[in-house]
Amino acid sequence: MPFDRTSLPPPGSVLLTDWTLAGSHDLRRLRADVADVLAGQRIPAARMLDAVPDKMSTAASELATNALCHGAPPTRVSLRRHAGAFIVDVTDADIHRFPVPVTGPTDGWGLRIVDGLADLTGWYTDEQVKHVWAQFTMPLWPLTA
Amino acid sequence: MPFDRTSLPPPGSVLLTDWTLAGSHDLRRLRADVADVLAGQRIPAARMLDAVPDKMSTAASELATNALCHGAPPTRVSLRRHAGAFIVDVTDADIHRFPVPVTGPTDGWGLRIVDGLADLTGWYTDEQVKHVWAQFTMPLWPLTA
Amino acid sequence: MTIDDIWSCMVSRDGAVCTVALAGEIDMSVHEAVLAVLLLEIDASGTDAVRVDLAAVSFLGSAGLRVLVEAKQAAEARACTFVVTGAKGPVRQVLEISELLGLLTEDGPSTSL
Amino acid sequence: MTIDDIWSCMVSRDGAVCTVALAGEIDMSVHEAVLAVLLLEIDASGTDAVRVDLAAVSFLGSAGLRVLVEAKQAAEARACTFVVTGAKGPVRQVLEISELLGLLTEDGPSTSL
Ligand SMILES: Nc1ncnc2c1ncn2[C@@H]1O[C@H](COP(=O)(O)OP(=O)(O)O)[C@@H](O)[C@H]1O
Ligand SMILES: Nc1ncnc2c1ncn2[C@@H]1O[C@H](COP(=O)(O)OP(=O)(O)O)[C@@H](O)[C@H]1O
Repeated sequence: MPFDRTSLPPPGSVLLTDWTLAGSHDLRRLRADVADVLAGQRIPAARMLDAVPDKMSTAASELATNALCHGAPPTRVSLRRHAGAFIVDVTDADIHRFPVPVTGPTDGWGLRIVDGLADLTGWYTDEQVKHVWAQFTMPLWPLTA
Repeated sequence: MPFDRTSLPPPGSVLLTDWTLAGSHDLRRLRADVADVLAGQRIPAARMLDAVPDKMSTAASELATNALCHGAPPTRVSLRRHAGAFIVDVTDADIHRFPVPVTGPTDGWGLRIVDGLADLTGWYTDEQVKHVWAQFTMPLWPLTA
Repeated sequence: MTIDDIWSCMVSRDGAVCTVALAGEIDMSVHEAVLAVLLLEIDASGTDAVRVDLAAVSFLGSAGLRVLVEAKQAAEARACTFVVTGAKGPVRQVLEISELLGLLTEDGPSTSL
Repeated sequence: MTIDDIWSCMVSRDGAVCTVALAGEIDMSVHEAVLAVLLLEIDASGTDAVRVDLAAVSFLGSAGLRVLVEAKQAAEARACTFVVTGAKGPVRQVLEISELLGLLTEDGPSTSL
């Protein structure tokens, strides 16, 4: 089950942009910025962006919401690129509490949404911060006959 | 001070229409109906309706709100005509609690609004119900030179 | 039975200034919902001022006045500016009668629109 | 700084059926206000059914899902029908992923709009 144990994102990704969020009123701008940065990326010929900007904008918003609600400030969001994929990585300063999959009727929607949208998800801590991340692979163009 | 003691409306008025209200969702219809009934009245040549429909629609709504909030069902509103004036009379079945002028920052606006809009106001009880009423005189046309 | 538009609110933001544009009839059947919206915007992180635009409000009764006064008090308690704009016609008359025009609006009791 | 339209709701009524048309982005910064509006309409005297129209909603996150589920539960507790309509694009996708489309809408999980 995703998010149920620590895991690192693929190594060697490149930072595209990052943001620090002061509060929930910054989520809106974050969603718009994430989609904008992705729309401005050069895409390999074999791949397409497709719904990746919408999906990552939602995922970034959900992970940042969790950091604001359940973690400790500062809440930092970074967008990284790794070959044919993009990674959103959200850090907060609480290294003792971490994502826990929840399946109630009213709780636990955040991680479930991110899991449903992303191709790969995970979390880990280093000495200062906890990272929660999600990876989105750009789909390949269908092969034409 | 208006509403501070019992008083009867002028005698000899004629009933135009009445309504029974089940709850606060009926207030909206009441306001529209009061204005409509007044707009359809024959007006003496020397007088004009002017802002009377708007004012009475607001006053009816306020008195009915009080009956719904502070009185006992049924809440009945009647619109009466008396020479150059109209009277709105709201009854409810609580004959032991009655209008009390209140002057707090957040309370007491209902009676103050009705007092401000109407030319004459009052309340009284009979054996079954309490009446709270407000009278609106149609203004005379200004005399032309 | 026809479809009635009861009320609506539109929340927008210009930096730290939040505008809540109300429309329709604000009576006791909707005052709690309106108050909830105003209090949450007043409490929102990043809000310094809340403006309530009444231009599209066609009825404002005592329940609506109470909402505005309670919102004003809540805003003052957290040093948030709270101001009412756009009241006209019967809505403005109710604010005038209740002598709240000066307290709630920027134009005060003697200015007429 | 530009003016952003954050969210809005428009409440209308057709007999005992109340429609709340939401618009804009429904995230954790506005979910309490939206829930307050929905609960008050569900509790309103004379309401048998509440329809939430999401056609103009451009973002619905987990906080928005929670609002819809809590409103649904509150409605069921008082035998009021509660149904969500008009979800499309990313909003519909979030409802699908969370497997709430069948619970909240009339068209169910297998119908596509
Ligand atoms: N950044 C975080 N810091 C600490 N705990 C987190 C974080 N993200 C998620 N969690 C934990 O995981 C749980 C599930 O998160 P989520 O699926 O977003 O649902 P919800 O926020 O509704 O509880 C949270 O209740 C919280 O305990
Ligand atoms: N129809 C009524 N039945 C019983 N009490 C009433 C009625 N109308 C008014 N009152 C009393 O008069 C008071 C003042 O009414 P009002 O000015 O409308 O302000 P509010 O409703 O905000 O208290 C009420 O608090 C209530 O005690």
